[in-house]
Amino acid sequence: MSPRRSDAGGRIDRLRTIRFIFDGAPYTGHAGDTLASALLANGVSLFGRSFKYHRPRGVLSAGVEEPNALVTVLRGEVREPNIAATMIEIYDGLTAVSQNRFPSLSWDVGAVNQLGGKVLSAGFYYKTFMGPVFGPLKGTRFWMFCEHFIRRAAGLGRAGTAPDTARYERMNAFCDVLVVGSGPAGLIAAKAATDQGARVILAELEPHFGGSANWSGEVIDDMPAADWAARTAGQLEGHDNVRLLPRTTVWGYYDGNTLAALERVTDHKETPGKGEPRHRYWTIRAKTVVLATGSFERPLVFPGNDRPGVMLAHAAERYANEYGVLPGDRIALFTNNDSAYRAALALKKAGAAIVAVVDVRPELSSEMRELAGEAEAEILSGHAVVATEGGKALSGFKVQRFDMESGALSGDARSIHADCLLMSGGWSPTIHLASQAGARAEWNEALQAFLPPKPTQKWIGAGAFNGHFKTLEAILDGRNAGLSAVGATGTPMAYPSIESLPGDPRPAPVFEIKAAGKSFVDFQHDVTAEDVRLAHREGFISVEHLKRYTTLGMATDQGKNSNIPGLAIMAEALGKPIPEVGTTRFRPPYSAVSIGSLAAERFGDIKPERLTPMHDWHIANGATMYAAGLWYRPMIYGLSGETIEQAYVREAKATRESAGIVDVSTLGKIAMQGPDAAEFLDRVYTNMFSTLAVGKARYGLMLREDGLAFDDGTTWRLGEQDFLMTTTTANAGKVMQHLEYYLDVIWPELKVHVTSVTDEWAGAAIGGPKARAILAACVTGTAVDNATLPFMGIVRGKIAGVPVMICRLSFSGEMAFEVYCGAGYGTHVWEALVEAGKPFGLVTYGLEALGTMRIEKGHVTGAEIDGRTTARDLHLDWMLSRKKPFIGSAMMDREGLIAPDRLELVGLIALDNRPLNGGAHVVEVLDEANPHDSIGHITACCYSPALGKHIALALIKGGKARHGSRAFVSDPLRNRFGPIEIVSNHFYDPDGSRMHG
Amino acid sequence: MAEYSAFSLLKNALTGNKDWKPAWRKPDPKASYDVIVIGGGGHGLSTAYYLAKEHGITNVAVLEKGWLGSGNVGRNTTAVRSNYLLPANTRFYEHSMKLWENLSHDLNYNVMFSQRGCLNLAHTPAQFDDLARRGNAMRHLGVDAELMTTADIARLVPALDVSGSARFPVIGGLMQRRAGTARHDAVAWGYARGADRRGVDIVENCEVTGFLRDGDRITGVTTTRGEIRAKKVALAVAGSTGRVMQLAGIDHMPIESHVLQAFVSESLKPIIDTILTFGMGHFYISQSDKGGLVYGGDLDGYNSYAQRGSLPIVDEVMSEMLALFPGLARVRMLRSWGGVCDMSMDGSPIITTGPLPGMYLNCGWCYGGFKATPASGWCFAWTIAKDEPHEFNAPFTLDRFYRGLVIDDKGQGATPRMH
Amino acid sequence: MVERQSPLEPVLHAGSHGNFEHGVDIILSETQPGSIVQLAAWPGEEKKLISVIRTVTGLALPDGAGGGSTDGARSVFGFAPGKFTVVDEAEGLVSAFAGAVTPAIGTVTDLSHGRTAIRIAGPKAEWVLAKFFAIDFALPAFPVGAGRSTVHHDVFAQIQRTGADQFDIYMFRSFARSFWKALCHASEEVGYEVQ
Amino acid sequence: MLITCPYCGPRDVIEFSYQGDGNRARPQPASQNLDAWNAYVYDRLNPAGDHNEIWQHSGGCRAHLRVVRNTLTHEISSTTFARGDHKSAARHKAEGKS
Repeated sequence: MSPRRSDAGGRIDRLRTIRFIFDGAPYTGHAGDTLASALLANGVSLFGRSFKYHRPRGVLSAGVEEPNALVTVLRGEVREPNIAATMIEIYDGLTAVSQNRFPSLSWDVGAVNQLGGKVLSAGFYYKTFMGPVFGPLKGTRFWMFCEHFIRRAAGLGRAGTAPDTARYERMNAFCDVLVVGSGPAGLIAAKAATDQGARVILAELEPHFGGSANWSGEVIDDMPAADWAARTAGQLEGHDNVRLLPRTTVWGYYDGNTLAALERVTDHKETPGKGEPRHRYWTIRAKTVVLATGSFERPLVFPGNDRPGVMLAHAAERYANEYGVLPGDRIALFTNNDSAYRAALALKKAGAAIVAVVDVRPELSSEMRELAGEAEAEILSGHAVVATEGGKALSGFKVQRFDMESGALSGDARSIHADCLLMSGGWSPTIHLASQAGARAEWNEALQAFLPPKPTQKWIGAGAFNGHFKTLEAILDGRNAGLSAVGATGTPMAYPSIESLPGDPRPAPVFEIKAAGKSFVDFQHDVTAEDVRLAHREGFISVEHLKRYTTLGMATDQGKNSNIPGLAIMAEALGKPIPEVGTTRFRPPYSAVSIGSLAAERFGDIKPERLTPMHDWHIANGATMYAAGLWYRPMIYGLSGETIEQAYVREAKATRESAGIVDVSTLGKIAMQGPDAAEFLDRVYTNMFSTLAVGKARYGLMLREDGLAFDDGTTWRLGEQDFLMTTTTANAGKVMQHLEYYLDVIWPELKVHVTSVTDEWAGAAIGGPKARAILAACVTGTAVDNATLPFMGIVRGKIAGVPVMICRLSFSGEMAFEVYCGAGYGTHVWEALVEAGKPFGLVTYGLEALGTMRIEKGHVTGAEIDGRTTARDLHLDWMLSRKKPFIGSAMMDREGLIAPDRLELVGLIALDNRPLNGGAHVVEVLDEANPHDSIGHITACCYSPALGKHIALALIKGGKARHGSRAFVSDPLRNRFGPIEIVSNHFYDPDGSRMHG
Repeated sequence: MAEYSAFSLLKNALTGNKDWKPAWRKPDPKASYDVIVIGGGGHGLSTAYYLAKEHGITNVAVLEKGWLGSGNVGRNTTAVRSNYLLPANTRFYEHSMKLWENLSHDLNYNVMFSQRGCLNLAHTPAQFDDLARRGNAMRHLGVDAELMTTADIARLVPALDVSGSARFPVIGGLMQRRAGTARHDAVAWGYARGADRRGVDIVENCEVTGFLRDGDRITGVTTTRGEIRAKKVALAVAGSTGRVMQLAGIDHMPIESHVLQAFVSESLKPIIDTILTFGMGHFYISQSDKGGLVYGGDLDGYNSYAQRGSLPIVDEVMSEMLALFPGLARVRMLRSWGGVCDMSMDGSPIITTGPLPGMYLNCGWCYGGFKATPASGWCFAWTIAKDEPHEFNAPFTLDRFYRGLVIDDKGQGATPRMH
Repeated sequence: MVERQSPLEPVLHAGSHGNFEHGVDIILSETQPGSIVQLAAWPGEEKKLISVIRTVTGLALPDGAGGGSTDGARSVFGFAPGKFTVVDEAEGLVSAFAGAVTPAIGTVTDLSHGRTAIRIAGPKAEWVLAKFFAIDFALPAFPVGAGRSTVHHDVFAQIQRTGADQFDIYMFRSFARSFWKALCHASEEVGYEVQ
Repeated sequence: MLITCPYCGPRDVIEFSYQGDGNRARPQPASQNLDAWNAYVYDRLNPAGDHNEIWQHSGGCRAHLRVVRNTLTHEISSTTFARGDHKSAARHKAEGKS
């Protein structure tokens, strides 16, 4: 048994020894220990180093609010920095290291910062490092030079770069009542609601239910409070309408009573079970929330209050009662309220010597005097601690007479020898979630604390959260909350019998002892009382300015320890009451949340993959795939040793010479059905569709309401009231929403249904001089000759026994056809076409060849319809019907949209026969050193096998007017400059004779 | 007031820091001023500063309804860059960049502007071409920009997943070296101190409740601290523009107010030395000098004046973060907050005279406001002083929407939440 | 007749997976119905459409939004105002409706290829589905036969409860493989069997 | 945030997409009044308080909804179909009440 471990008591399992490693040294603890309790039991007092001064720090608390004892947990290569030792349950093989120190925790060179003391006061960064106005270090250079070192000195733990192998999961939950916190109030609330048959979730951030009952040492219904809590939790487990969530922090209270919680499922396990997530991220939509989140004990602010060995009183009580650990042998207490006396007695019972109770209050109640007497502690009422002694561990402290009213110290300082000093500055209800929910806290003078605001969402408070610190009050609160949460009014219940020590919850309004030396308000960030007063002197008096100027409350404990003391010191400096200084509004998260848990199922799988019916065929046949949004499409079908350019040139060439086939299943397809479908199309397209004959298709252009180009595609009339609209792959979703909006909101009188059928159809575009012959060879049930299947005609037939729909339209500029069939038959039909094409030299081609041929034809895509171009800019004004209004028609002629200097679509030919680059700009006057006066840019480019030249499409000021003129490509980013000729965007077969055949 | 310097720090340290004076006075408002600037945020304060410094107009009051810098200047992710696509934006933000580069000296206040670069990642060839188009546009206006290969990027940001196996592999990026980050609060405080030293009255806790009119003309404001008259009344209240314009009887504007969330992780030793943006979603990240990872993503996507975030965006942002940095799954998000953005109809700001006589309007900053702070104030001061825009803000008129002269860097049209 | 190809083919591995040593709590399968048809009524014509559905399929639609029913071979549920999904093991349901649903009543859209049907059954079905969808799967909130339209990030889904602990999910074919993988991944924790 | 779709019931905001100010009136298709068109496309009511908005339940039934939502508290006071009341919606509301 280790020196500091009592041989009985607590909920640890002394029969189970657990081995772990801290800073390389092996230690043992017991099942049920936290890293903090186990290290304390081993006599460790030094846990970490502070942020700014690198001061040695011990453990301050026993819970989630711990600001000092932060460590990095190692799981192989994976690092988890900045975890409070008080929240880590030890397991065999646990490996943790301390942080922010070099070379070691006990010898840290960063500690020299302490010498800088007063210079490194709040806001000092803002006042210096501006550097010289002239010379090599002018501008930002000097600061950046200094910053380099400042950054390396700052920061806490080190994050790893090894990918985390753990899994994270999301869980959506719905319930009638969510109870947050499982102290006596929460337990009873959950029980009351559960007994009423409501769906209940009980969340507790610690591993065990019961909260303060686990360490209060009280007796409830004639059994130790801890047993009572265990029994009550056990009773809940029996019901199937309640879900118990231990190790679960409810960290966010969002709109609509939606709460976010983090369940640490396997952090306490040596190895997680198969498929078990490390963290589970609960999104809980609760009809009502019961907030039973308890309260935090506040530190007192006095010189040396950060020395290892100085601890919160209740924390020591917890270590003794819950873990059987004594934080010291000779313990003293320093308090402004009664709660510390119970701690004194508990520690005495656990075997420590209580050397003194220093109380700022001149008068003490007889009960407190009795308790102190029972603890055999000297009472120093009307006294205060003015200094602590020792190096990296407390050896003693000094006290002086203290006048509570004036704050004045008097008499000689007396030294007291102790290895542990406990402080209690009163209690602050944990109102974070209520504040997140949207309302402002209210100051309670008697309790010297902010109490929960009026509910702005559906929550009910209970217990210490309400400032009701007595267990009996908490239990009554909890029951009422649980019942009213489900709208029930239960029969009056018999008061539980509770044996607890006396104590007045009202603290004396003392937060700071002013004496020589650094008195810490925010321990982790090393914000001292002097820093707060400096902020006041410099006018940073609003609580937000205080926070931002001194970084008070911005450490990992988010001000759980420092908020109220900081406010109090500012209030005193201003001579105002605390509420007039204000409180900062709490925002999510209540405590830090692993980013992995928030990414949840998307960690390692950020977006689903969208696959065409022929996907596997493409892979099996050597396609290199290209991610187009969520889709995967073949980029090229490369032969061994081919470069991308060689591959697409081969594919495009072969297509123009014989035939090629490409998967176009990704095109957006929308079934548009109903008596008003044609009328609707006339309104959404710039050109006329009501005149389209059944069995024919037409190319259409859509504008946005503001008159700019939106999307294009062909729409097929399959029946009088039945159209199939195709959109670009990228805009399929946008167009669908666009159509739905107009049908639902603008023209509800139109009888049209739109349905996404993108995935219903597999599509293959087959084009080239031999395309018709290939179809003729495999299509049955219809002819495909010019008479039966003219340009933009549609026929139905079969390929390899599968019904297909064939439309003769061309993107490549060749005689081409789009063949559609049920997606489930996609590969079957594709293979049949490829087979039929073999004798004709058919090639499969990908996006690169598709792009090449469309550039040669001068067709536009998303690179040109980029949300800033008009139909005119793209020379599509021939599609703007003057016979009817359509979306965008009223606004497309506004001055800015017809200005002469707009960017217009043109073609470019590289006169130096070198490759062009997408995104290169075009200039009239070449200036490689200082490029300027761009007249436009390249939107797409390729080597054109048809022309044997490097060509591009571009958007150029003046556009058409420049056809035939010369300019220069200017691409300083890639140092590519050279002469070009500006030509029409229709490079290839401008009169379309090839596709019309 | 005393200059700030290493020397003054030492001197005060010796006297126990007892002699530091307030960074700015806390005057009561006078009955009238030459210019009232409504809004004690970055833009309002810089406007006052440049009115005094560049135009000698010092009889100026800045009215702030709450505490100084309580708006977006204290709620952003501190990125400063001028890597825009369209010339009007690039020219304006480059002017801002130049002011940033000397701001700490100019203000005698270290705003910690750290030019650690801003890198936009590309994940497809098409995106790479778009970045090239933008980078070249910048270069043709004399702004620094360079393309980076995946190898360069891997060297610059070792923690980044550049493996080809990523769902959206990094294939390159566009870097602006002169971009960087600054200490956001310090910018507000530095401008406040600078303006105050030149005689500007900075009046906190003074909410404007209405406008004084003489016919159409704005002649002053009513506030929670009384009536204040002024020859010129300038609005710099981005985030609250809708509310304040309503007080002037104008309830329709080409603006929607949206919440943008930002996040900070716990302090870490340096791991990301630049500003980085994701190409397949909306995500940006940098690391503060204190070691916190500072990052954000998309707007919540609906009108709001509440500085409250919504959960789906939190999840979205974190998953994008881990798509780039799978090693950071165990790092923890420490704080989140929401800022209210003026989202304009083309994603670009408005800095103009009017719309009412005697009124001057500065709004529509979307989420580009912080980096714009110096140039916004500089151009607005010019516009107020000379009653005409400077060439840098001439394109940012209120009537450009009607005239079809939008400046739409993202090409999204009149859908504010998409900009 | 030509075999329809399933998008799940390469990833559908029959057998037990994940943490199944203590038995499987999830059974996953692809139902591969012959017909999936979408019927949509014009405003005011819903009742007529519902009676057409009854005559063609023999299935009576309970009143109320998202109401539905199933007889094992055929299933129907409402997924939007005036819109219904009808599923049949056999092919040819479209032609059956084509005549019955007159233009005056509404429209018929064949989605037999465009949607993939995944069945998740077992005591942990609600638990696993709750990992993906932000809707309440508890029986009182989601009765047998009822249908829901919802989404998991980019993946739209129509879900019908076809048993106390059985759900049929209809989703876009192109997303099915990706979602199936995610579904298996999420089921590992409780152990699952693929049939 | 939860939005109660008249058809699907209360759903998380993640299922919805915002379509903006619901007070805008689109001019008649043939209208030549450019100012009216400009106002429709570019001008927004942007109140601090109750706001009449259009949302689409894009991750559900895909119906467009008219939502009155407070922009200061995000509280929603009413939700109806944008295309006017619908039988099945009426039924859902009835169920909601009972």
